[in-house]
Amino acid sequence: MSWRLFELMLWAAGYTVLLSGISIVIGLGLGLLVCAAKLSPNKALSLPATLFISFFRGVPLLVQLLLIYNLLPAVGIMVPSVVAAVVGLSLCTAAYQAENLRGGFNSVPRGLIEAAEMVGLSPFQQLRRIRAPIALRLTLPALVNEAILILKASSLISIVGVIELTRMAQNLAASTYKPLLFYSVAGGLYLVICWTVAGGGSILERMTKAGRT
Amino acid sequence: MSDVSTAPTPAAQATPQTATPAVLVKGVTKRFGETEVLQGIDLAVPAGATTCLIGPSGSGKSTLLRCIAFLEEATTGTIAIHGDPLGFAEAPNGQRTRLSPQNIREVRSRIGMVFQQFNLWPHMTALGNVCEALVTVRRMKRSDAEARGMAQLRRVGLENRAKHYPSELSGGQQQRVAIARALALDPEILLFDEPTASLDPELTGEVLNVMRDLAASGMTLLVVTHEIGFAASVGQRIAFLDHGRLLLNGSPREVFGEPRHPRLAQFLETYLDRGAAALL
Amino acid sequence: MNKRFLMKAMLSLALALPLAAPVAAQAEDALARVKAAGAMKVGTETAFAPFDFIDEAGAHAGLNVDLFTEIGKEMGVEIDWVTLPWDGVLPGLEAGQFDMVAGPATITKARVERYRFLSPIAEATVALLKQAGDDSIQKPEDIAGKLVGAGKATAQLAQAQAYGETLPGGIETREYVGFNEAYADLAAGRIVAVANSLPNIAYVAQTQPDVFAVVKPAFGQPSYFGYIGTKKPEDQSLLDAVDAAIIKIKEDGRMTKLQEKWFGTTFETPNEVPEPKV
Amino acid sequence: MTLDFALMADKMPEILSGLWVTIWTWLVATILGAGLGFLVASARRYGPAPLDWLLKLYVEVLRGTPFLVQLFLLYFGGPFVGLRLEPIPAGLIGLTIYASAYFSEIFRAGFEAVPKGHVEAAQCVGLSRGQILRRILLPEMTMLVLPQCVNMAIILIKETAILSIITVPEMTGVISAIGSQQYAFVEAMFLLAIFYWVLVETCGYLGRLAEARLSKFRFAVP
Repeated sequence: MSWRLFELMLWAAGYTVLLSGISIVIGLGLGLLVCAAKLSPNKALSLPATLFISFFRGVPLLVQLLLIYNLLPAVGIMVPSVVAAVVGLSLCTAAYQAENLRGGFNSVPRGLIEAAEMVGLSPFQQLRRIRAPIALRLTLPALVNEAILILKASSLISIVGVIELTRMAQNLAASTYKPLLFYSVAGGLYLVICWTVAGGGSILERMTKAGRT
Repeated sequence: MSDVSTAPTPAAQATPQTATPAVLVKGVTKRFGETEVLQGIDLAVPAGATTCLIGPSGSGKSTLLRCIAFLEEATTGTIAIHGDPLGFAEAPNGQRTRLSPQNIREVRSRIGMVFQQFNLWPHMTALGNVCEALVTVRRMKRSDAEARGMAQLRRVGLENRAKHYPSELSGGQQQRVAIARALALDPEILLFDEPTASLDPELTGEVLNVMRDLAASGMTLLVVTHEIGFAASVGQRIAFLDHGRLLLNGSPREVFGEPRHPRLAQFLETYLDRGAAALL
Repeated sequence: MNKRFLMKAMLSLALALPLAAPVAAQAEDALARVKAAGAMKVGTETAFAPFDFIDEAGAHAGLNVDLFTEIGKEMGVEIDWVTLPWDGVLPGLEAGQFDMVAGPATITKARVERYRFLSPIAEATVALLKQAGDDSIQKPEDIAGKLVGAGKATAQLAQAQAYGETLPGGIETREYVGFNEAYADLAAGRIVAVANSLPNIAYVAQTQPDVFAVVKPAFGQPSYFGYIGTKKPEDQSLLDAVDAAIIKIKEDGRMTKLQEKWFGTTFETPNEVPEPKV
Repeated sequence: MTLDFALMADKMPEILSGLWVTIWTWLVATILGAGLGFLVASARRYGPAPLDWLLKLYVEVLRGTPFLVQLFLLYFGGPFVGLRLEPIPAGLIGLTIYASAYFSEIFRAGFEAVPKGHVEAAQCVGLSRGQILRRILLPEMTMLVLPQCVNMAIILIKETAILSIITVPEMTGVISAIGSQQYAFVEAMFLLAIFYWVLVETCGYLGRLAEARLSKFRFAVP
């Protein structure tokens, strides 16, 4: 494989990382909203959140992407390929992250909240100062895991016309008749990316653990 | 303290059981990395009596018990159950050789163990827990095993809980099932590792009562406990461990009576439950 | 920090929705829109050599790229390529994801009913590609009872299936996301032939003569390749302009040069879309 | 816009056959994947250290690359090293291997989660290593890891959609092909979404049912 082609693969890997990264961040924000709605005692909020989570966890990403790409324009919302890809990945990961966050919030020990109540923190202060930081810290490993899952899931976004790492490998495999080489290189690049994220995640976990009692 | 110096009698010699100690611990040390938890323990546990192992946290008493059960391997030294070596055999020149897993299982099956955390298997009923080894190890017919299991549950007063799962039982009941499980195999020696330490105070009584009955029936018990009152009233021998050494070993009167060893006095001050003071 | 981010995310979402909506909502004249933007969005798949493919340097190349460069010059606009698997191209066109489709697509009865075809650019008659040295297939009928591959949702697949029904024992077909995968499977020996249009398989056989060979003659009905647009009224002005550009390119001889370059041969194509036979 | 599902109704037999392929490939890959995963986890726990490293690499490589790439390597790369698999065997093998990596991690955590004391108690009553694995570790672990296993099974339902790319005639492939033939693209996607949603929710429901039935075996915390 020439350096030029390897460069193309690297470029595509970068694009994979970029789009996945954006989706993870948007998904985290959206996931927080969905999680808040799901935890709300108000049925008008929690029911849609439940449906959202169920749908986006229950339908293959491939189908979600095609629905977004082909259906939204029909109702008047123009979504270019890249936007469709990011929206699809974000919605999908938001559903998973909402569940992770819910798990995190639910495992904040009751006693800690009662202690906060007793020293006079308002419900909002309790959320901001006690529950959210602890829940986020508890969710961190799941978040790292989710980031890796999305990085890998992004191999499907070529279906809406985005040329990322897998698609690039597919193209080059076809044009050079060397599928073994290009899919191996793609696999290797995914490994480097995912292992880096996993490594970074465990460093981050260790750092946040230091502040733990 | 004459027992400690008793030379081990070869099992082949048909000496009366009382003469051979039920458990003989010889020169046992245990090291975890840099820390030496046991620093050369020699102890003979007499058969047909209750021996209580007491001492401060970290003194090594649980480790000693686990070495006797061969759940931990002693770094040096040997353990013998009624004269039969467990885990390692020692040649006259002091060389230790590891015994076969088969042999270890065989000798160990003569010991029963009751844990602090009960360790009942959660996917089996109370009766299932008691019968498991009878069926899988002793190859008994299930119906025979269950009859025997029920008898053991009756012995600890739980025949009406036979079909309950551990999660449906109180801590005290779970520990009594665990005792029944150990008894079902008809062990020569029963080891207790702080059997009441995980229980609420109001539940310790039922477990201690079962143990009292067992002691009265003449079984050989070796009990690691913090219940000094129990040790003083039920124990026929008391062994006091401190910093991995066996400091005292004798009858309750010898150990608890005046003049007290200064380390024991200090320990009792810290650990003694108020009610027990009257017993001493 | 999270809260601020959340606010931003929500705000940008809230802003993005109404901004995006009007684009498709108003039926703006397509030619005016493309001219104003200075760029035309063209959807295609890049697994259809020699029309669209990724060359060995990793670049999008082929007759389509060259031809649309000329079309762009004629119209004074840039070409924005949107590449996706073929079974996503026509849905994308209907959804309004691009202004037109390159492809090209075989001009068929069903498609003519649904889409507007522009002036044909090549012959599309379907033939078979086999493994070089496979003596068991000498003529098209030899595929009877065998497994033949083609691209999913392609006219070539439909023709192969229709042809198979006329053979004793019929044929089995396997549908691929793209023709490249079908070629790879043919090389691997999982299928005995690939049904695709003559210009395509001639190119493949010519670039890899050790691996592939064309089975002559073509079995399909004579048909043509053309570019596709929708029948929406607002799109017609743009498609008229592209059509005019194509015809101009044909008449001044540029098309012949491109055909020579990519097919190694030339063929006459009518200016008007002919009545499809398939 | 209007949706016309009548176009789809005519193709019901094909759609049902696609649904069936989806279901059976999923079941086979899940069961084989769980079995292989258990073997990997056991080998890593009881085998020699070099085997553990090797299997760790196996697991991490499979977990660090997309299933699509693995499948492409197996199906399109395989013939170059003399491994020529038909689409369905390739899909099943690929999905099984992929699943085994995740299942092995679930079981590894399961092994760790069984309290050491439960094993010691079994040693004390004389159970052999094999008996401890069979009678104590395996059943206890099963209920500990059941929720994660259900989760993984759900992920695998969705991964079967990817098999369509190597021409396995499963639900996604069949329905999207019909959608293309009939120019009913959006209807096809809707139908797919609904089918998968129902499958996933059914699987989740059955999983929760099983968990509820096992709940009395849960750990009694002393």
